[in-house]
Amino acid sequence: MAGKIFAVVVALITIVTAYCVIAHVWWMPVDISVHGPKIDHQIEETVLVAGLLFIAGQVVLAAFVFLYGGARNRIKQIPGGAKPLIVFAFLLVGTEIVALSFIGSKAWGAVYFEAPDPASMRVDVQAGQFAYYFRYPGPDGKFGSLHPDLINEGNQNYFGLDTDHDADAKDDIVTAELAIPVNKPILLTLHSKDVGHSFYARELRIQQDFVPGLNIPVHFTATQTGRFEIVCTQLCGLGHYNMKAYLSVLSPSDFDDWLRKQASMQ
Amino acid sequence: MFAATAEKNIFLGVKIMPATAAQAAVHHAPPQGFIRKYIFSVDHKVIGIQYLTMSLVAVFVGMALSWAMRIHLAWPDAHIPLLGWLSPSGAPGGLMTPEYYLSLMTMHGTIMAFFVLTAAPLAGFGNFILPIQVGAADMAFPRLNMSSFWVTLVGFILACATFFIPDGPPLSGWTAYAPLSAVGSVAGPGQGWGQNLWGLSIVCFCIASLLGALNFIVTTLDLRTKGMTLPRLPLSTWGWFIDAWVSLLAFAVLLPTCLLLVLDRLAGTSFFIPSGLVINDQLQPHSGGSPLLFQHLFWFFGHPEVYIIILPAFGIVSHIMPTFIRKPLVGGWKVITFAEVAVGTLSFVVWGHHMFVSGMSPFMAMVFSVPTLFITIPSVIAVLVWVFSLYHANIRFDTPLLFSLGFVSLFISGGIGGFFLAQPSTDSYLHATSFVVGHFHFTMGLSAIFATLAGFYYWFPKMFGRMMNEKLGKVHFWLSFVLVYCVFMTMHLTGFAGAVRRYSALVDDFMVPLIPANKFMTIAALLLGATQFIFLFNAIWSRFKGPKAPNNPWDATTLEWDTTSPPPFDNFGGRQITVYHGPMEYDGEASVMQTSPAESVAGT
Amino acid sequence: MKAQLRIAAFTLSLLLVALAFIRSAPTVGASATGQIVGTIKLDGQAPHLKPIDMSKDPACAQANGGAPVAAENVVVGANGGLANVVVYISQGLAGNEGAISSQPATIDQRGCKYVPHVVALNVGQHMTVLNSDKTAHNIHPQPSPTGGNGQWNKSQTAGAGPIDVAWANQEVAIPVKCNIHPWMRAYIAVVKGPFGVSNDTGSFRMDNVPPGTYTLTAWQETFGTQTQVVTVATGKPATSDFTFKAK
Amino acid sequence: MSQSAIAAVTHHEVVMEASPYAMDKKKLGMWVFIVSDACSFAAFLFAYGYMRVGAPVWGTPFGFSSILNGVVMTAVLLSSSLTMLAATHASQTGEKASAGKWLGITMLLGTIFAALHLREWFKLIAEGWRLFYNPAGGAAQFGAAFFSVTGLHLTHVVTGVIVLAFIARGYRQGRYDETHVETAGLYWHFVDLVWMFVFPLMYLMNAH
Repeated sequence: MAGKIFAVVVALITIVTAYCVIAHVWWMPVDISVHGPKIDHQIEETVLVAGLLFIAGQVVLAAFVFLYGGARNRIKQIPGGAKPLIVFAFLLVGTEIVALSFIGSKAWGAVYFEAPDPASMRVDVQAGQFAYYFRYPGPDGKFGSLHPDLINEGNQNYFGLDTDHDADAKDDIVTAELAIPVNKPILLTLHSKDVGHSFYARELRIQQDFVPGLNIPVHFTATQTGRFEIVCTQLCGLGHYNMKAYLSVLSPSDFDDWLRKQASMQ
Repeated sequence: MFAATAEKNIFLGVKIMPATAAQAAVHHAPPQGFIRKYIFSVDHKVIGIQYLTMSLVAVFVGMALSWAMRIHLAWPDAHIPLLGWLSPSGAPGGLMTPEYYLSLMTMHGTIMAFFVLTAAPLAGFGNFILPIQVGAADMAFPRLNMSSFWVTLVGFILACATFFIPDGPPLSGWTAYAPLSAVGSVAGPGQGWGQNLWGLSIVCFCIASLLGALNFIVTTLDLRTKGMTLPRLPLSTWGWFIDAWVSLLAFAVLLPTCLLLVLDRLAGTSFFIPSGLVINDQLQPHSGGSPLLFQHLFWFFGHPEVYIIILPAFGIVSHIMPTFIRKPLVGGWKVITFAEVAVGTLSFVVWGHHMFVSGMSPFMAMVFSVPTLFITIPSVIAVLVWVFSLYHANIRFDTPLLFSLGFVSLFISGGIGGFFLAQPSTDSYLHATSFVVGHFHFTMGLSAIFATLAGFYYWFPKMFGRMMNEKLGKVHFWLSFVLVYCVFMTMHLTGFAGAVRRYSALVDDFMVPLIPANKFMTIAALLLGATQFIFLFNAIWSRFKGPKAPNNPWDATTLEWDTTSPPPFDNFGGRQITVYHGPMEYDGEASVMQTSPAESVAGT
Repeated sequence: MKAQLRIAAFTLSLLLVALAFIRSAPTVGASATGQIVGTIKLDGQAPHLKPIDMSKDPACAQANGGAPVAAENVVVGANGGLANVVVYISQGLAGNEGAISSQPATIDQRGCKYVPHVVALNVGQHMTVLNSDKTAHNIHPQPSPTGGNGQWNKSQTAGAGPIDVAWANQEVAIPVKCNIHPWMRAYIAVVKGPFGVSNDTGSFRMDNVPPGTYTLTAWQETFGTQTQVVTVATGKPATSDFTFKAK
Repeated sequence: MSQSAIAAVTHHEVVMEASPYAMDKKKLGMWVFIVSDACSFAAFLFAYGYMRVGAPVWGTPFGFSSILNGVVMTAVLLSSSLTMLAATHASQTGEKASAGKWLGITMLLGTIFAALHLREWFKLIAEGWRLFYNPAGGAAQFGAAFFSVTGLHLTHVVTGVIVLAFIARGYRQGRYDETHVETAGLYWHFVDLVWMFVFPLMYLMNAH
């Protein structure tokens, strides 16, 4: 009896889970980056592969438990003993693994191995407890150098710019929101001023940690305008859950207006 | 040659020199007095029970913490008076602050991972059962064994002490990533003395685990009785033996890591703290360290750690199943053991898959991804062995087996998540989402807990000489099994929507729609926790009121069932044990004790 | 919008100053006491301050109607009056500080700003921290490590109860920050004896000053401190005006 | 083997026959410990290497005197390994007296090593070296790396000397037998071996 119940319970769990995944009850948001489809595709591939293993595993388990309860069966091992199992594991799982790694490496490479477009628009990102700040080079196209000792959030000097002496820094535009023109390659440089943080933009399919002491480049191209969230996914302290910024992907003209407005407020 | 002479000496000692024999008898006599017997006892059985008791306390503490966290996630404005009483600053008026949520989270992870999942299956059951299963009278180094427990307990007390210091426990998570964990109180509440105590607690735990592992290895190799060749070792002992090796190597790395962290915090070194950090507008004095170094060192321990947690579960389940399905596992001891060895070995070369998005070289990410995926092969082999051993079995659905089956189901479900997290490309979306939380709760958390519970129901009669209540046991299983899936499968699914973990409240626009799902998980988690009190009641009640247990209630074949329940001080009452068979001599109702000269009945 | 805010801030700081007076009433010594009044001016062009972009936290942005918010590092009112300057007696009080007010000073977090931006209080006087915002803040005062006032860091979620603190040592001034909203900055001036904080017109007032000759110190977060000697007699209020030079 | 029988009798396992698989458990235990301890040292050295590679400029402060001192220390420690070997051998051939003598010499050499090492330390500290400060310029963590790695090794040496003292005493009084001496020897050789890594990595590589 217990066996039958177990089988039914396991079967139900399997069906419900499978339904939730197939019906996308909870699923990835719209994808707005050029490399995104590769990652989505990879996730779907994996859902398929892993899903089949999951269902097969649970179903066989349930079936055997269902069939072989009680003392009435003649004891015997499966034909061929463990060999077929091992062969199966090596062949099937092995091939799946190899396949996944190969396709997966393409998707991964698309994000990390392709050199950024030299024409990319460069934006500096400074993460700190518990906010992101973004820096545009301004008209001269040069970023001012950073002086950690000058960082003072009370005076809104989030990057530690020496605007009094550093010509390059004078026209740098520092904003609390990441606005970018649509369909333009973007090259972000991530640096953290205090502890570890992360840059997670679901719609861009990008997650990259900030590591204090390192400048980490991230490049992407957004394909849709709109306003999206960038959140922190690396535990950074009490305000972790509150650490976020908005990403607005704008039409080129809107972007220019926005940048002009920001420049006027510096 | 050594063995021969030793035997001769003993022979002489016993036969010809009555003085020595008498002396021997005296030495063999159990220690007198409550303290020596139950508190500072060198008896591996008492120590095993002490470990299990500590873990039982720890698991309920950890569970209470998770309750508080879940309630806060679903109802951020909830006032929990008890919390307000426990920490007036952390939860003024019972309303949890974000920092206190993170503190609870940190301690939940620390207590569960170390003092429950590492301590109970290996140190707890291992201590009680392993020496008996190999036919020894005690561990190889009984005093060392006692000290490992007491050092562990000191570690546990230090961990709990963090709740009672002004700033409360640290908030940097059980992974204690530097520099958040290294720069001190400027990084936030709890990062002062809370983090220091945490570090010391882990140092204690490392030392204890290393001593324990050493003891297990020597005991298994050295104290096996006549005829107990390696192939005849029970699979649980194999699990503990392999596990001991893994923890011997892994904790040996965590120990220096924690020491360096403590140096950074207290001595001003800069192993993990880079130059030019500005925290709260204060320029930090440190220079030159690397946060990634900490991550490498931590995960070099951290990944084997999850296998340290799961390997004894493998062993226990592989040991319990044949008893209740009345047939040997497919492939006998070899296949499953091979799988365990492979998993244990591979676990040392995959740590980088925790660091795909950490700024580590993307090439390294792919290098680490491949062995990570390949570790699924031995895992799949193990699962196939468990599942296909059920083919044409005579399954007896006693509680230990139900929990073993639950383990298999959970391990399958959890293992599947591994496919997503082992690939950099998919992990870069799912990393640090609740998908990960669901994944490791299935694989290392609840799989291990289910195996531990299976072992608990299975060995309880041997440990306390009384049977547990079967009905309550079954109720406990069914509720736990279903509720576990309700909680953690939902976590997997919401992970696809990018639900970020370690958030003390769901405030982001895309997180708000997930609040209903979180309410569901919270309710399920509360029920799941409540269910465990059935188990607690069952255990305590049966301990004193349960029906007396026979020596071998489950028709099992291994040595622990060939002695009284509970076993005498020297485990076999001075009998000389000789082993003639492997541990899986089952054929339907028929079975042959390892110690019986009768001929084998097992087909394979 | 901005104007309204200024007015709000202004009236509030007035209110607080008024409160301060009422509170300092019990400090009346046995002898009749005098009063110090004065105006603080900024000489020169107030430095350009970048308006604060609060878009990081929608709750903050909404509270301010989405518009960028003026920073308060230097607040210059009508005819150059410099606001948020703390004036206190740095010498000559000689243990004659008078009683500490039993009324707590208050600092509120509204629109993701500290109101008031500068709060002065006596050593040992209680201070109440409120959160009127629909978002969480963390209050993180950073006294100098040597000053004897301990640093602490507490979150105050929306709807959480007030936090009550007191300071053990004189310190002008303790910066307070909120890490969740890094732009937020307030200063707590912990002083002994009578004190005043200049309002938006730059005028301040210190009551219940025992007659005598004192060194007054005026502190401004950007321009630092200035001192003056002033003699207080009963009856007519002593006057002392300060002028800070714009950098 | 007579001592071991006595030793065995003093343990409550005696009523059961010794396991036919038994090798000396002290020795086995020491080997296992050495494996684990090697991992800990490896972690320290890995951290050192990681910092060294990561640092833009890693100073090479050690001059001739330090290297010379290091060479002497190395010679001392190596010879102490030899004397330890002699002690083990003597104990196995039952020459208790000479075994005790060799143990004494080993301890002496160990102490000399520690003394030389501490002298080096105090010299550096006097020069202003700290865990977080590097007077010679270059990476500030040099002190951290040097003091932590050599400190860990020094702790091992000192512990070793103390252990040897206990072993020697027990051995003279007949409480311990040659297996104890041999086990202690294992540990001593291991500490020696570790120095063979520490010396080139911490001294030679940092010599100018």
